[in-house]
Amino acid sequence: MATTDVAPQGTGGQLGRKRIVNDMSIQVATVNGSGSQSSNTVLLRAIFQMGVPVSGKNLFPSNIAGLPTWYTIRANKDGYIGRKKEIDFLVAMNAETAQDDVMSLAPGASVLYDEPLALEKLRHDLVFYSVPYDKLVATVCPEAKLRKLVKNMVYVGVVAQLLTIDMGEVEKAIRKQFATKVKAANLNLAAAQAGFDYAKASLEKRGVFYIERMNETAGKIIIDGNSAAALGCMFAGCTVVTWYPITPSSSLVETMIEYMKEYRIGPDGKATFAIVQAEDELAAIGMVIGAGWAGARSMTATAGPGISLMSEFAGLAYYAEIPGVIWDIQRVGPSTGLPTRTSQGDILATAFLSHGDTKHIMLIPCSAAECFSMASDAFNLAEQFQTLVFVMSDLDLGMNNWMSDPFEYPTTPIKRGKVLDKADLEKLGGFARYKDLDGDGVGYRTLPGTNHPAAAYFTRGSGHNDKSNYSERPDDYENNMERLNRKFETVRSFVPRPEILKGTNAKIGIIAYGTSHWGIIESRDQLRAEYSIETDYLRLRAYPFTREVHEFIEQHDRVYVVEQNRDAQMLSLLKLDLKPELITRLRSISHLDGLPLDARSVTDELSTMEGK
Amino acid sequence: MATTDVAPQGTGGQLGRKRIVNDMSIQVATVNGSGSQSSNTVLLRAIFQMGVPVSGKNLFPSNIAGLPTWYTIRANKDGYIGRKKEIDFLVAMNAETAQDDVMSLAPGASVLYDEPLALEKLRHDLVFYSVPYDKLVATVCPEAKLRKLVKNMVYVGVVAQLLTIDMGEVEKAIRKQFATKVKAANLNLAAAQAGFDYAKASLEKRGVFYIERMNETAGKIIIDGNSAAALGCMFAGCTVVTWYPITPSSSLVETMIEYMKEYRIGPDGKATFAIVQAEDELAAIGMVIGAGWAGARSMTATAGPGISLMSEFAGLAYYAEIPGVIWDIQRVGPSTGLPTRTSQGDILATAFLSHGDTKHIMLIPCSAAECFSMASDAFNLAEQFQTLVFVMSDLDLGMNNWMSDPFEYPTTPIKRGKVLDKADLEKLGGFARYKDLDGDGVGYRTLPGTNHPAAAYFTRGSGHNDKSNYSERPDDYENNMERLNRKFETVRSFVPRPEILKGTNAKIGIIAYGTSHWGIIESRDQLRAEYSIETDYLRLRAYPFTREVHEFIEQHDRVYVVEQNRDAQMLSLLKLDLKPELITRLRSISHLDGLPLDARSVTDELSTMEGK
Amino acid sequence: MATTPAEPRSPEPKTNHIGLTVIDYKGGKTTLCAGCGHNAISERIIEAMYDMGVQPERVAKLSGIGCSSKSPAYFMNRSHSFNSVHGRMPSVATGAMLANRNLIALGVSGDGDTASIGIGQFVHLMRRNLPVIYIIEDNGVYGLTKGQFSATADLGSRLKSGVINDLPPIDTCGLAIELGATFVGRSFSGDKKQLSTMLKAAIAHQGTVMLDVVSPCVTFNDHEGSTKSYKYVKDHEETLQEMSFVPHFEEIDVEYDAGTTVNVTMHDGSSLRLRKLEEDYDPTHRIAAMKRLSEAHDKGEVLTGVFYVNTKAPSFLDMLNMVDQPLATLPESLTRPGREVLAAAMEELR
Amino acid sequence: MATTPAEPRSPEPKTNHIGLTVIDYKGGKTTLCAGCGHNAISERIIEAMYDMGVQPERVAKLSGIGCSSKSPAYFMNRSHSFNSVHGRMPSVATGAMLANRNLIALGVSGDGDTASIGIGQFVHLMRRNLPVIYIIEDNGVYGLTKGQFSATADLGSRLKSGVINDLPPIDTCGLAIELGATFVGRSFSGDKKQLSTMLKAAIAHQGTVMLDVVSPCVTFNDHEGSTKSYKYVKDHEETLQEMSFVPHFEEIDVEYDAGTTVNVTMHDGSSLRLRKLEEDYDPTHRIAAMKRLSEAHDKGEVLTGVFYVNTKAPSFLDMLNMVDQPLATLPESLTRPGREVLAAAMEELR
Ligand SMILES: Cc1ncc(C[n+]2csc(CCOP(=O)(O)OP(=O)(O)O)c2C)c(N)n1
Ligand SMILES: Cc1ncc(C[n+]2csc(CCOP(=O)(O)OP(=O)(O)O)c2C)c(N)n1
Ligand code: SF4
Ligand code: SF4
Ligand SMILES: [Mg+2]
Ligand SMILES: [Mg+2]
Repeated sequence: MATTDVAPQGTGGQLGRKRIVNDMSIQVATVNGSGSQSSNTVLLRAIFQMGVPVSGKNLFPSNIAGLPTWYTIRANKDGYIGRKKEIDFLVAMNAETAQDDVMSLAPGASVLYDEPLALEKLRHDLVFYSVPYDKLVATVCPEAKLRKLVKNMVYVGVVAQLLTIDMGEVEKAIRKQFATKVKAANLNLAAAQAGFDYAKASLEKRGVFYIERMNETAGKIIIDGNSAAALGCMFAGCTVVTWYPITPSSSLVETMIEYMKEYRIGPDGKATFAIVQAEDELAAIGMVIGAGWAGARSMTATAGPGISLMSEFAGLAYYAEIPGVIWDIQRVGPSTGLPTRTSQGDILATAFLSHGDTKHIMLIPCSAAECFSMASDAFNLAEQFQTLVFVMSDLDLGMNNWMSDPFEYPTTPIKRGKVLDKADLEKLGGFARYKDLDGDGVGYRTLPGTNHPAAAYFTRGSGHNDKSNYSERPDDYENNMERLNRKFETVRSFVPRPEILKGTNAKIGIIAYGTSHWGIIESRDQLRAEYSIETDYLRLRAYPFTREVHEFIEQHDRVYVVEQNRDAQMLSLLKLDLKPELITRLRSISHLDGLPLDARSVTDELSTMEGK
Repeated sequence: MATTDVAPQGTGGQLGRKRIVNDMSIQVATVNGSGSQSSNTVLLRAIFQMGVPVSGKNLFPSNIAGLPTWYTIRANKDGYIGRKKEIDFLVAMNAETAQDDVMSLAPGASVLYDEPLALEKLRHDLVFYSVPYDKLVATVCPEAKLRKLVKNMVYVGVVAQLLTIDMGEVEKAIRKQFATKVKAANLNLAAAQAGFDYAKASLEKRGVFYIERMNETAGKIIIDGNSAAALGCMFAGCTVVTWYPITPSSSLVETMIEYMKEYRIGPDGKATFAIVQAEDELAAIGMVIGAGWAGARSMTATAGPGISLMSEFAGLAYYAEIPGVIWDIQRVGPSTGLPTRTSQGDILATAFLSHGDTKHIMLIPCSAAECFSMASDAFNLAEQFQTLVFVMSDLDLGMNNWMSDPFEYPTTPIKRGKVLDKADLEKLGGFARYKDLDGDGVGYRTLPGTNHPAAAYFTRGSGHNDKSNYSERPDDYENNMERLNRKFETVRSFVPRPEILKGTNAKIGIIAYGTSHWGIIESRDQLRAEYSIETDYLRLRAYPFTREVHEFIEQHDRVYVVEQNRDAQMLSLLKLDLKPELITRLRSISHLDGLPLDARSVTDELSTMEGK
Repeated sequence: MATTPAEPRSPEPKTNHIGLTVIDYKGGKTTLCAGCGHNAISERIIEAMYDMGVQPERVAKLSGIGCSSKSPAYFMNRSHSFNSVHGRMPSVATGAMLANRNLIALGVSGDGDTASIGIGQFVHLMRRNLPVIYIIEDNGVYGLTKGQFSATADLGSRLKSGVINDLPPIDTCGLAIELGATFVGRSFSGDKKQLSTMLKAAIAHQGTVMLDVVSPCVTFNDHEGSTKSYKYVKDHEETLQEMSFVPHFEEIDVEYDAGTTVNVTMHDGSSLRLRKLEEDYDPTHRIAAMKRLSEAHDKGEVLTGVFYVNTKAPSFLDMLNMVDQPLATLPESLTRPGREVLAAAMEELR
Repeated sequence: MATTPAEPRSPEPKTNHIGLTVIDYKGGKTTLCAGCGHNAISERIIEAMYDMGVQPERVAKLSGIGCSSKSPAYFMNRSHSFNSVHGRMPSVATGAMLANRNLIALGVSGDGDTASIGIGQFVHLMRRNLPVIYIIEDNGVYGLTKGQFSATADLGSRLKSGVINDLPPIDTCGLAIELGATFVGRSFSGDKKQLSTMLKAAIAHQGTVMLDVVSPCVTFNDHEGSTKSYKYVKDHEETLQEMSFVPHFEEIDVEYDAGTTVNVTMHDGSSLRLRKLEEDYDPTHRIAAMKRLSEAHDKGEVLTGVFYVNTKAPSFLDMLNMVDQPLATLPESLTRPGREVLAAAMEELR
């Protein structure tokens, strides 16, 4: 893409009067519980429907109502949908934060505010638009108690007019939003129209930002990662779901309940699944393990505190070799931390979760599409390798709105792994649960209820031999542990391979994972454009690491590992895995403030570290 | 010491008729619950009283009665009291295992067995002695139902005679063992005497093993690490102990209860402590944290499964900065694993215990004396740095009998750390809980109940600023996390320094920790004597690592990190801490069978890796 | 589980109504102490399962950690078994039943495993009325860790060491009833007839069965001063009913006097006959049951019998309205919706 | 906690008997929803602490996680507070009281924090009768995670989404009494007089006080179909007693009729007066209390009042026989035995 398109971003406003088209971030500052969510979604969709790539990120407080919330819509013609550091267009609806919000803007930005706030006095290097919301609402909404709700829709109309968003698209978005609720739809539409008309009549466009039709979103969908994961798990043939509510994972299961009720009812009108709200995370994983042992495809979803509580059971699953899938929608820790902020801080704790020598498989989606596809990978790997698989998503991916290509129907059939049924046992006569017959470290199991006298075996978290009989023999213990190690080595060649994006003969590599991806792809272009730094990029998709990861590092002089935690957790895992000679090539860039990673921060830090 | 003294060991028996003095391991094979413990102790003490260095290790099953148990006494003039791989003298009391026990002996070993077992037919390269226990017992013990108990004391007499152990010392040991129970003492003495007399009269000494008086144990004590830790905690001024029973940690608290009841009753006849058996480990650490927050010196003791259950609370203590001491008496994991076998398998899980970016201090004792002294270190560090301190002992250290110099009375006064009282607050007017006034990352705290209107602050595991007010601000979060990092850096220069033993201009270094120490010191002499490999040795005593650790590695071409787990857990922590260039020097030797580390295994593996 | 031969055995051994001999219900050799109450309970389980003609392969044995929790290794080797982690058997059992509703879940726990570390999961299991037979092998101490008091130890009970318990015991039966379990009773490892009868009824029941079986620890809690010793229980036992059980597959039936005997018809058609030893004690009356249990406490009785039974309440599985076939073995055709479903979902999101 | 000025304030403000004004008991600005029951409870706590003349510095506020557990930030800024982790406040409170027995521990929890994840620690806290005032701000849902059912939700209660709760509720009062708590009652965030009176009595009590306070969640559980809504409680409330409280420091005393009123003399000499609204309900009778609670269930009443009070039972601190001075601040001379003690110990081991 032309570098000139990219360059302006960092310094948005300074350009003065140059038109900036389909490249902006719009921030709506409001209070949570004020029902601004629907107007934000309408605005997002309207832009999306105009063919312009978008993303919507909600920055909300850890309480239920009355505190400041910021919703940021990014529209970008080049498809950069990660977080943008600078705000170009502020919709100031929250008196409490209006001042700070305005003061933190870069020169040249636009501000739309509620007349009484009188913000225009604050600065002279911004473009201000004021709107008498209450007056406008009063006209369109006779019922006083409804006004608070529709008030927010007014700014959608104003913004549409100022940014030249087609009102037809706004109407379409409103009708979709309120679906069957026609009365509500009409009321909101009227509110938006009132805003639009007011802006047309009384506001003089002075800002530089414009939305114009393009064709980059045709056929695409808008979805949050948790909903994508829910769909993915449904199509992965998940049968047992247990959970204990925790932000930001709750919506994964709550959405799944909706989908399963709709699409997973058997012929006899009965459920082909069980979803149980457990009393806590210890019970949630206990049920997952009990169900996995008995042959269900079982899962739970949680966040950091839940991961910690699952530690003891995770060790049991590793050692007794029981399948299960655990979604960790990461939020900021330690402890309760910042429950409504995003992070990649559970990587290290999860890799080695539980006492003793334990290791766990992790899959790391970066997009809604991967939340969907990795759900199938996770269940297949869990059953093939008879162990837990952790899917490490995060709040940014799980709870924010992402544009995505429609998901592809799973290409491979469900893989149940090495399970012996009655017929097999009749052939074999018997079996040894933990015997490594195939040299891959994976034994054969039977399911409880298998109607054959030789089907039963005894599962335990204490020492056992390959017949799963109790054993304290040093050699039995050691052999078993070494086999578990072999199994984990086998896993390397079955987990999703990394995605690699090449620059033009770059000496520098970047390794990142999960949602950092969106900041990285944008930053790579910035680095090229602004510092002519060429980079190759490897996006990790799983732990243990595959061959490609080692090769990538071998091929580069310096490799920057970018992640969203303090302690360079993934870089630590790399250190443990790499040939010592290669470790010297690693550099850490870590992002720690709980906000989604933005390209600018990476560009600044990397270029500095490169001495530019 | 003269190398000739050392050489024979590996090949014990082969020496044929050469006398072997004060250098042997005696193994008593019996069943648990058969009360052989007292006779084993008597035998141990008798040798100890003859001035010969000894250790006693109990290899017991994870059940209560009826399964095979092996007690091994090692006597060694050079002070090697780690486990010796070969058994020189077997006392076969358990019919069930007698065959295997005999077959696994090296040629030249001696076997003492109960006549009916008729073991002498099994092999021709061993020295056999048979004893008609039941006959002998019947004569000395008219009461039939007591015979089972005293039967074991008979072999003590036989062994004494065969190994030329002074019966006077046996008597002294018996009197000490039965203390006030004079009748029992006399009965047991008679049994021992009967064994002694029988051996004298009817057994011809053919073995090569002798115990002779020397003067290496004068003033020394015999104690298990858990009892030493209990004493240490009492003298460390511990006031609150919570626990949930788990092998091998239970005896630490149970012994502590005894000591505290005896020595920690205040003038008014009331306890200066509280010891509470909690309902589980989550409650145990919760109480420790509540008590630490309110100003007590609080602790708990547990093992791997407990550590896993404490994960969530550990993150709270790290982030809210609350002192507490946790003893992890490590046993073999993962999961329930082998509860009665020893391991160093919780290192990695503990270092990063809990989700999010967390790190914890670990102290690692190698001896009873260090269990005692590190107790004070642990409480001082916990309060100085307002965080948890984990003391990583293990089953071998905690539950076995160790010879030790008497403990030294604590030299430094109790350090309570940065606590502001009423008077301070009157001067200061107020304070900010998490403000880094001193640049060491450590803030000042107040205790609940401090009678000053400015004393109170709000403790939380959620985001907070330096006044401990709730905050979701990115900068507050980031600053706080960076300060916590600074604090952890400060800790480096306050934890116990490593012990370093130099060879003569050695190029090779060995790093080990905890009970591996005893195998290492012996192995270094073997390496010198048998392979003329000179080694320097650094014994880690704490995490985070101190300057000396990095220097030691810088000073050596190759550094062997020896540990008792599968995944080279301490080596992993070193990798994360070291300059990348240095990592290439590290080699791993890990010992994984649940038995205490023996010198021979290290010598064999290291010499092979050195290409000898 | 090689110890049980599958081939036919010596000429016509005694068999039950599904043609299995008692050997088909045996387990491995016990490693518990000789005389441990837990061993007796294992025997009763074998007996009851044999008499009821339960297909061993349908049974899932579940346990936590403790001497008691080890015992599933000592009976029914032809049944799958899961010795999980300490205090968490209820959640594992729940998961197993979700995966395969046709299993007969037999949970074995200890008083420490249940009343101390496990009380949280216990409470929620009872609340759900999940079909499971939950047996507490109750000795008032942590046997496997050498005899510390558990949360069922009675006030004033004394350890060998002389330590006295000064906390009130948790009455697991009282709790179970209060929380919603539908078959609750207490028995004694030494009472063969009562215990086997209760176990048979338990097998016939659908819903949560909670049996607190006092099971003395001969090594750590069978001495003078213990309230869980063989002697103490014998001296203080109060039995609510004299019980007999008539399985559904037995034609012959004995008369009973409706005035003195409560007849409970179980889900499978078997009947449990409870001849009242206490006037007007009605085991279908929740509140009365709890009242009687509290009184037993105040009187220091070891009250045994079937305290409460409710054959009407819906079980957790009923509430979930799952397909009849076990979820574990549903074919892909039922667990993975078709392409049209994905297409529809995608369309909604455009 | 800068929000509360320490300097003297405007001329003679109203003060309590230790000379503090109500402002000395105030907290930070609430971030809970307007109308949330929890805010009303915070007000009552401030009131009761002020009226009882409790020194704020003696109070330790403890909580778990939830909207309810946040509320300690909104009252009594002059008291230390610990907002710990989800469901584990009981153990933290226990530790704090072990460290400093002179503290007045005020635990604030929610129904999810207590009855779901926290039920295990709850059970054991009640059993120990630790001196602590344990308040459940009970709205039947997980407010902070947006309104899923908790374990106190009633059978048949309906969420806005239409989901019906099909599991029986856990009656935390019934449990508390069964387990050994010595002051147990239920109130309603909307009932100012009853709640403050109970709180004052709670402050005067030594031992575990368990108060289940129904506290509607206006955002997620205050609609038609909820059994924890303001309307539902008002319609279904049954009050056991009309209560009044006479603190020990108040000379004047009002007459009462011993026939219709139970007078409970609290540890500190205050008296709690319970005028019976139900004939012969005796709040000192454990079994009767539990019986009445079970009946309330069956009848679908929201029963409020003081269900059980026992001023005789020893508290956990009594059992531990600790020195009177807080362990937290004992001097080294008392916590580190002398050299002669070490010498003696070493001698024993030679
Ligand atoms: C998490 C955890 N904590 C502690 C232990 C140690 N432990 C093993 S068994 C047991 C108690 C067993 O008591 P109970 O359930 O009554 O069984 P019993 O041995 O008396 O039959 C304990 C505390 C453990 N295995 N896991
Ligand atoms: C270990 C853990 N699991 C889950 C959560 C998420 N969570 C926060 S509050 C809450 C429930 C709160 O419900 P309740 O105690 O009733 O308080 P309320 O908000 O209703 O007042 C949950 C599940 C958490 N913080 N920690
Ligand atoms: S210790 Fe007690 S409970 Fe354990 S096996 Fe022995 S007798 Fe049974
Ligand atoms: S969500 Fe409910 S419980 Fe939470 S603050 Fe709002 S009203 Fe109160
Ligand atoms: Mg027990
Ligand atoms: Mg609630």
